[in-house]
Amino acid sequence: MNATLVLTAPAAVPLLVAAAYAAAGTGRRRLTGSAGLVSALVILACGALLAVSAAASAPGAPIRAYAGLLRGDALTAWMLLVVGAVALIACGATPAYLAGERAAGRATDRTVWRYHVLVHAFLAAMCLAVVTGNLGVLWVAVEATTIVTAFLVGHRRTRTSVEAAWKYVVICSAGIALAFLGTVLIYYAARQAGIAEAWALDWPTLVAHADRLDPAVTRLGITLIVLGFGTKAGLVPLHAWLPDAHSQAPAPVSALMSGVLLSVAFAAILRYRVIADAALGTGFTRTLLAGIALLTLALAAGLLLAQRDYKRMLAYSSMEHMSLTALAAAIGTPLALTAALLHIAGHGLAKSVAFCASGRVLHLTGTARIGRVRGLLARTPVSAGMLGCAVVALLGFPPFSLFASELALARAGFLAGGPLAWATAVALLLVLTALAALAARTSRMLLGPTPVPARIPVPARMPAPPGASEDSEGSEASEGSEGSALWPLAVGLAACTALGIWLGPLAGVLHAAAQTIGGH
Amino acid sequence: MSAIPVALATATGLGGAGALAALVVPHRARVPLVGALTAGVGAAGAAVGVTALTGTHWSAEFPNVLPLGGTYLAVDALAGWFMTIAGAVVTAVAVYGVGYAAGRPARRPAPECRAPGPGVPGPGVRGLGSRGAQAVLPLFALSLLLVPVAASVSTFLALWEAMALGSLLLVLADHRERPAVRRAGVWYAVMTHLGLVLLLTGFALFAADAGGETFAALRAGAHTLSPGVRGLVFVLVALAFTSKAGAVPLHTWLPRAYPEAPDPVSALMSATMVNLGVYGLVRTGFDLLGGGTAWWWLGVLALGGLSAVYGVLQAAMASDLKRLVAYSSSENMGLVLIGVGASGLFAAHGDRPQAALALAAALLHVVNHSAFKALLFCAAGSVVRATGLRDLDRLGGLRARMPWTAGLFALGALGAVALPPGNGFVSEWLLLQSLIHGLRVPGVAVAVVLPLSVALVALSAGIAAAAFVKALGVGFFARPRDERAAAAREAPPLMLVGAGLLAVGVVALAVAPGLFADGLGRAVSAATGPTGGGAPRGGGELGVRLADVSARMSPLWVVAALTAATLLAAGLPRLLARRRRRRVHARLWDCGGGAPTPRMAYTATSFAEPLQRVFDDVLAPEQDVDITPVRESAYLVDRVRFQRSVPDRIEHRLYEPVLRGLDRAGRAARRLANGSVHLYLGYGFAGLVVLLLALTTGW
Amino acid sequence: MEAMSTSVPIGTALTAGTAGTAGTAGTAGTAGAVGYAAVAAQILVVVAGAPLLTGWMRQVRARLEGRAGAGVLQPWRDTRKLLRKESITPVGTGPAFRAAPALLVATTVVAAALVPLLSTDTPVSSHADLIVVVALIALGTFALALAGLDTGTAFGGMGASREMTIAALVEPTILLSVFALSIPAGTTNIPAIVSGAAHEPARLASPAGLLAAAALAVAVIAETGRIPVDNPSTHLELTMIHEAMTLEYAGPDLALVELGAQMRLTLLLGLLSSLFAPWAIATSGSWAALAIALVAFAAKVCVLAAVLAAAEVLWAKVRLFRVPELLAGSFLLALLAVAASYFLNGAGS
Amino acid sequence: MTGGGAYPQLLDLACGAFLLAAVVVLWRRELTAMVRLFAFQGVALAAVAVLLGAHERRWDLVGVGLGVGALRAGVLPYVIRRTPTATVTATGSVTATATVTATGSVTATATGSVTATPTVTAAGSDASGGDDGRHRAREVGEAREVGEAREVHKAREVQEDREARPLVNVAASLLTAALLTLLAYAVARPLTELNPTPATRALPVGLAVVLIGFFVLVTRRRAPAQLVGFLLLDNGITAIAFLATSGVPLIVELGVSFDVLLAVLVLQTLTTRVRAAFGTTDIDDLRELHD
Repeated sequence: MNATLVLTAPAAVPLLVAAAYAAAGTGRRRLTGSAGLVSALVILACGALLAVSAAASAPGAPIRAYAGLLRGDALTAWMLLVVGAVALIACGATPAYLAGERAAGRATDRTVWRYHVLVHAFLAAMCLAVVTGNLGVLWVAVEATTIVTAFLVGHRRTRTSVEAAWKYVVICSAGIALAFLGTVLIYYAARQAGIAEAWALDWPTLVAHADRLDPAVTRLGITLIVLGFGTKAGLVPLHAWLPDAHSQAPAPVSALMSGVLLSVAFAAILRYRVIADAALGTGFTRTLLAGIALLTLALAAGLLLAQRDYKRMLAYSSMEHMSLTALAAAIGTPLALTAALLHIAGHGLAKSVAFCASGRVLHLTGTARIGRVRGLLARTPVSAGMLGCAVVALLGFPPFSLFASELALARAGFLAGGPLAWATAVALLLVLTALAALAARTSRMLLGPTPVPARIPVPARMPAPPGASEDSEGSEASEGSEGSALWPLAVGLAACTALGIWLGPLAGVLHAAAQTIGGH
Repeated sequence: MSAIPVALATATGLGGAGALAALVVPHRARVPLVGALTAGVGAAGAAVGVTALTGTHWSAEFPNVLPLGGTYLAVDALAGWFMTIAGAVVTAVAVYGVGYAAGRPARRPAPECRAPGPGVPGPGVRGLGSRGAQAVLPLFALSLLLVPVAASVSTFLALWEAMALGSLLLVLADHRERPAVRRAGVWYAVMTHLGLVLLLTGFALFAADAGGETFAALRAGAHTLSPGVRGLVFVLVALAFTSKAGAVPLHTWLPRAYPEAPDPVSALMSATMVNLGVYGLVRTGFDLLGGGTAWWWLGVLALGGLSAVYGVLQAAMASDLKRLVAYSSSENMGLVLIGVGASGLFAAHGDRPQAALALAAALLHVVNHSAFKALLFCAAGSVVRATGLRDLDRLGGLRARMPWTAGLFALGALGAVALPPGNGFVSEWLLLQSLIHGLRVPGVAVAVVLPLSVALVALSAGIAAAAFVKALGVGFFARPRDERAAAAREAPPLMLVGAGLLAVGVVALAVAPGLFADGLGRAVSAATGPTGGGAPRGGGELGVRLADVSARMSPLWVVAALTAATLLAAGLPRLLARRRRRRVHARLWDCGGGAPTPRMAYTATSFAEPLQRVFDDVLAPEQDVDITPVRESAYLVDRVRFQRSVPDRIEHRLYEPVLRGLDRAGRAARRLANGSVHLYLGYGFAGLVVLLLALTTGW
Repeated sequence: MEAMSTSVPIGTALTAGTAGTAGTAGTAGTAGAVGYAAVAAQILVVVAGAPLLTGWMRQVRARLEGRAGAGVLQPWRDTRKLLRKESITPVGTGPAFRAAPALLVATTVVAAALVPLLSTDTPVSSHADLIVVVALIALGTFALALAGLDTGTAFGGMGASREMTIAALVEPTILLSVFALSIPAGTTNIPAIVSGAAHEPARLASPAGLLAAAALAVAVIAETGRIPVDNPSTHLELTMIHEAMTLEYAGPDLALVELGAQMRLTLLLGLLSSLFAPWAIATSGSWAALAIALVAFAAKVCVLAAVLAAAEVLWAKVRLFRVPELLAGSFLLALLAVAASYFLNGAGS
Repeated sequence: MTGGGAYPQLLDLACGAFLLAAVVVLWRRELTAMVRLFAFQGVALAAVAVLLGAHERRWDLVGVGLGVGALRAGVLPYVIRRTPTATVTATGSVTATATVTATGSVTATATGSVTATPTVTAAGSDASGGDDGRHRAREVGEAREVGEAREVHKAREVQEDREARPLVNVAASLLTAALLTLLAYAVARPLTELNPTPATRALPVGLAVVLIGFFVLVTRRRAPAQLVGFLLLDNGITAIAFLATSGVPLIVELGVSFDVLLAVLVLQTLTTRVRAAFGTTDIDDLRELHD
């Protein structure tokens, strides 16, 4: 297996696809949406190859390329798999989404062209962030995701989407700048610890020599890094871009952002955590992450309580799940870290399905207000069913993998004892609150009788005469045309379920990945 | 030995096949096929249970199934007891469900009756017969059977939540008919998740201190826990389990979810799912935590007593047939909890035989409750399906139009009122015996609590009688109060067969409870451990020996004697009467004012009025009298509107403040995201400054 | 303290249901022909004596009120007259209405067979559980209430409603009394309680015994629908309870209902006398003892009935919604009885 | 320049200028002045880098410093200073605006006053300056519906390059800046202690600029002003990088600079879009997305 190829392809191929889209232009020779699947499949394939090699070799022997600039260990493999899977869902759902946008008159050839180019560039940036072993490049890649997605968030050019884009870029840039400051400080500490310039930002080197880093400087650096990457991961205090951006971005982009961008940023924190724990002992990051996690969770739960917009609702739910992941990282035992990684995967899959389905709902109803959507299950049983299943998965019910990871998280939390046990208990209560809010709002949208066709009529369906039998079969049949658009969602749900029941060959790579960031 | 895994695998396979079949098979064949497969699941589960009750143990582990936890399974007699119940009920209800969901309802209510309104439910046919609901049904049945098999925290919680999810989805099946379904579903989802949080916290604490999460490890490590942690674990877990069992104060999901669920689902939930709350409590309290101290069980007793009386009072007040039956579940689970609590109390005082007796009473009541409650819900479901009505004030006269259904309901009601020769009486008798004889257990707490428990059991039995006299007398007897009730037709044969199977169980339990004694004994000793240690005749087949209890009761004798006496009493006057005449029909006494109309008949509400007045302080009914005078004079009344409702007071006092608080918090939280970039960036700036300050001040 | 210390596995207690049939001898053992005769005598004395007892009470009342009275036999005459009339079924009533009178009588008969009115040594004494007897009596109430509702009239429903309310409230008192009584005996088996009390009269004079007696007396009054809870001779809709339920009955059915009510009164008074005045009840299988017991039973019940009748003359019926207060009082007495019995009779013995 | 005694003083001077620029940015309200100050700060930053490079005789560092200086003192100010309207034309979405611009703002105001009353109100209130932002947004929303929004926007351009009403007044901001500088000194103590050199002794300056930049970012209402705040923040970080470690590895530095450039371009484009959509670059008007 060619290490360089495997490590380069995940970032390069999406970039090439983006270039191909850009070159093909908007004319007759333009690429179809399904060409986007190439990126996703390549990422998945590379992730799988890496997983095989990571599982085969000892955890200490990752593959490298370009003098360690690119580096593949089990965590890389796991994150690539997640990115690939979510990208597959998002890219799979893209053609139908764009068709809907065109039908609604909100998309032109030019915006579609730009959409494709930017999405694949976005994927490339995320993959780069995942496969690099250099913390500086990691920062550059994460910042690049902000830049690339800015115009995806603001693609509609309406007041709200421009507003969202502005907030997104300003807040994320500020946050990520702090992360850069942190990186610089770590670099400073590393240089002072006698690490050569070329290796002072190399993650494995830093991990190996972390005990020589100056604690005070490292502490400052880690604080800034957690704040900074936490911004992109949707953690407080610089979290506020998230609901705005997620609610305004196109549904597949929201899926990508919520499903993997957050966790890619969080993976960066996970990598730094290893260094910090070795340099400072576990107490510092534990307190920091646990505090941030609980604050984020409380905020998300509070804002879910009175939420009126379903895409924002899903966004806050992302914050909720990222805070759980952060809590797991704070706990930091192997079980907790495994749970965190599984949670990242499960959340990515479920949330991307939820966002893609919500995009369909938006097309169908023309509004993102929860209060104006009624009886979705009666109108479009399959789409709404997918949304419902995804929300159920997000609520943490078995057989979806989020249940397994939340369960393991709670066990690990109580096993850790002391303040962390309390934190876990508080987190569970907050999750309950969030669940209540999510369940109440989703059920309001999904359940109930078919509403009288309001502004946007359901195609090819006459309002049934009162009293006449309105069997669900009928509406299911009318949705047959949706089938092609729905397979990515079904795949996502199936994957989420499968992860929740049996990891299969992924168990090895998951545990190896947790071991990679478990440090001790 | 190999029977259990084979049967378990069969059940799992059938469940999966059922779900799959529901998704792919066309509508016409779907319901019968899924019903058959579900019945198969139940039968296989019952087979496992019965095998386990003969004393066979089995365990297995699949560490790779369920990531990060692994799946550990074990079957013992205690699990077998609950599996047998669940399997039997699932089988019968599956048969019933086929008749229920297949085809069209006997009479579709007029369109205006389908207008959303709490008292006017539509037929549940579309809901339960739909593809999604049919796919969930076998899986739900499977999860009901598998919960007792779980032998590790993760496995247990996964199956527990799967069961909760299954029931939740099935409760929602009728969401297109009634808006109340959605509200009920949300309540249920939240309450069940609250239960999960409690369970998870409790079990995770337990596992953390015991050093392992398999039940074997918990059992082994339970004694290493400090008393405080043990108590905390028990309180958390007990709250969750009693919530699932429908005990106060976490019962609010129950009276909402049961009435709104499709009727077979109500039957399944009330007859099997609530039991698993008891199972969890017994498994954790006795088996895993190994008994515990007296105050745990005093708490359980208190909850049980409170639930019993509160539940039955609400049942007596309810004028919704399904709500009445649902609250009766609260009552019966309260009785079971009294038994369980008493058992734990005795065990904590070291009297194991007495503890075994109380636990046996509780477990016997569990099975009795399952039998009659499933029967009641099936019969009530037939009524709802035939009339589209749940409101007792509109029903009536069904005994003439739905004789079989009425008979089945009467049989179930006889069990529910705990009077001989009903099956409920057998277990309540045993429960009372265990309480009465528990007084020899030393301890002032025992001496105070037991008489009160006896009184509460008695009071709940008395009020239950009133409640079911109401349900039966107002709902099925007399004359129809509504045209829909008047036009009801008997349920289709499959529904009757399904309910009939349950009726057979009820009768068997009523006349020959001894048939179940062996299994009961094993189940009890599986929970409390070898109980004969201190008793003189330990080591016997039952392992439970009781000194000093010489009371006996022979249900069969009572039934025989009653039958003979009734026949005699009915026959002798005829012989004595000199002139044998045919019965003559006559008009009812009408006080000379013309034939009484159905509107003059006593309604359920009026029936409950005296009891409501007696328990005014407990129930706190809300009355609203609205007098509209004639325009010309304030003394001449034009119209009087009188409204009274008996709200769930616990809900009022306990939940509404919480809900209001959350609502306020949500509104307040909105201000945190008011759209201002300055504010958003300010969060970050403040966070940064605070953290930097913290760092400089030496954190 | 325990009168019996035989160890009985719960399995056996349950399997007794399958094995024990009406004819088999229980644990009491020695009951022969005398035992069967005693059961028959108990049933007969309750069935035949009930109208007489009612007649006796009416006569006592009449005399106390300064009337001549209709004579002790008048209820018998009424019953005979009613039995000879044709059966009338009101329109719209169902099987419950028709079956209830027979069931009412049947429950009382079975209870009469079980309760050791005359002898503690009968073939059925092993089945004679106090809780079963209480439940049998409640079953009769249950049946009658259903019958009341089955008529579909306002009166029937009203009676049923009131009757069930009172029955529900009486239940705790009765069972607590049972509890109090069973503590010294260590069992709820009535023959065992009675024979224990007969051998050890001190139990009865104890505070527990007296309190339990008082509590049970109130409960009996409520169960039998006597003043001050209910007035059996009223037909005023504001006040009637039991009569409202049975308003639609006529002819032989009415005869059975009335007989059933009278039998319940007799039975319950008999039960009271057996429990609290267990003297002269036959404890062995001798004919002489049985004869003595019969006479003693008649005497005890007549005295009790006279006291009750006298009390009815002096008291007024209380309002329906004051009845719970009365019952709460009796409940308190029963609770005190249990407490007294536990704490005074040697706690934890 | 290479003298051992002069080096710390020169370095301190450059750093002082660097910090001074940040503080003065807080003081000044005019956008053009802010951009000019930012450019000046870029020069100071470049000077720091060059000084360091010269001191350590690392000519690559001098080169990097010069490059950074070119970017921060030249390219970025140029990008910010470019008239937003030009950018709008470039992206080709609001071409109409560009044509109107040619006629000038006075014309636009006149058109507005003739055509519709809401426009007049909006324009009038604008002229008086400093009324409630939300109120204006609403007015503008109505105006847009009438179809006259773009004219109104042009009329407002007079106000665009000033911070009309500061969120925090000047005195308070300067006081805050002082506190932030103190905080920076406190926070940077371990950094200096780790390797006490003249360069690291200047680290608090960099940190102070970071904090001040963030403060500007938080408190400024105008989009371009926020942009300047962000760039101050970034300058501070770059300064820290130079002072502490003589710059991060080249590839990272390149990536970072490229990213910053792109970020500024993106923000600049978004500024024009904000202006197109809201008729103002007042960020306070961006409050439609909330809970």
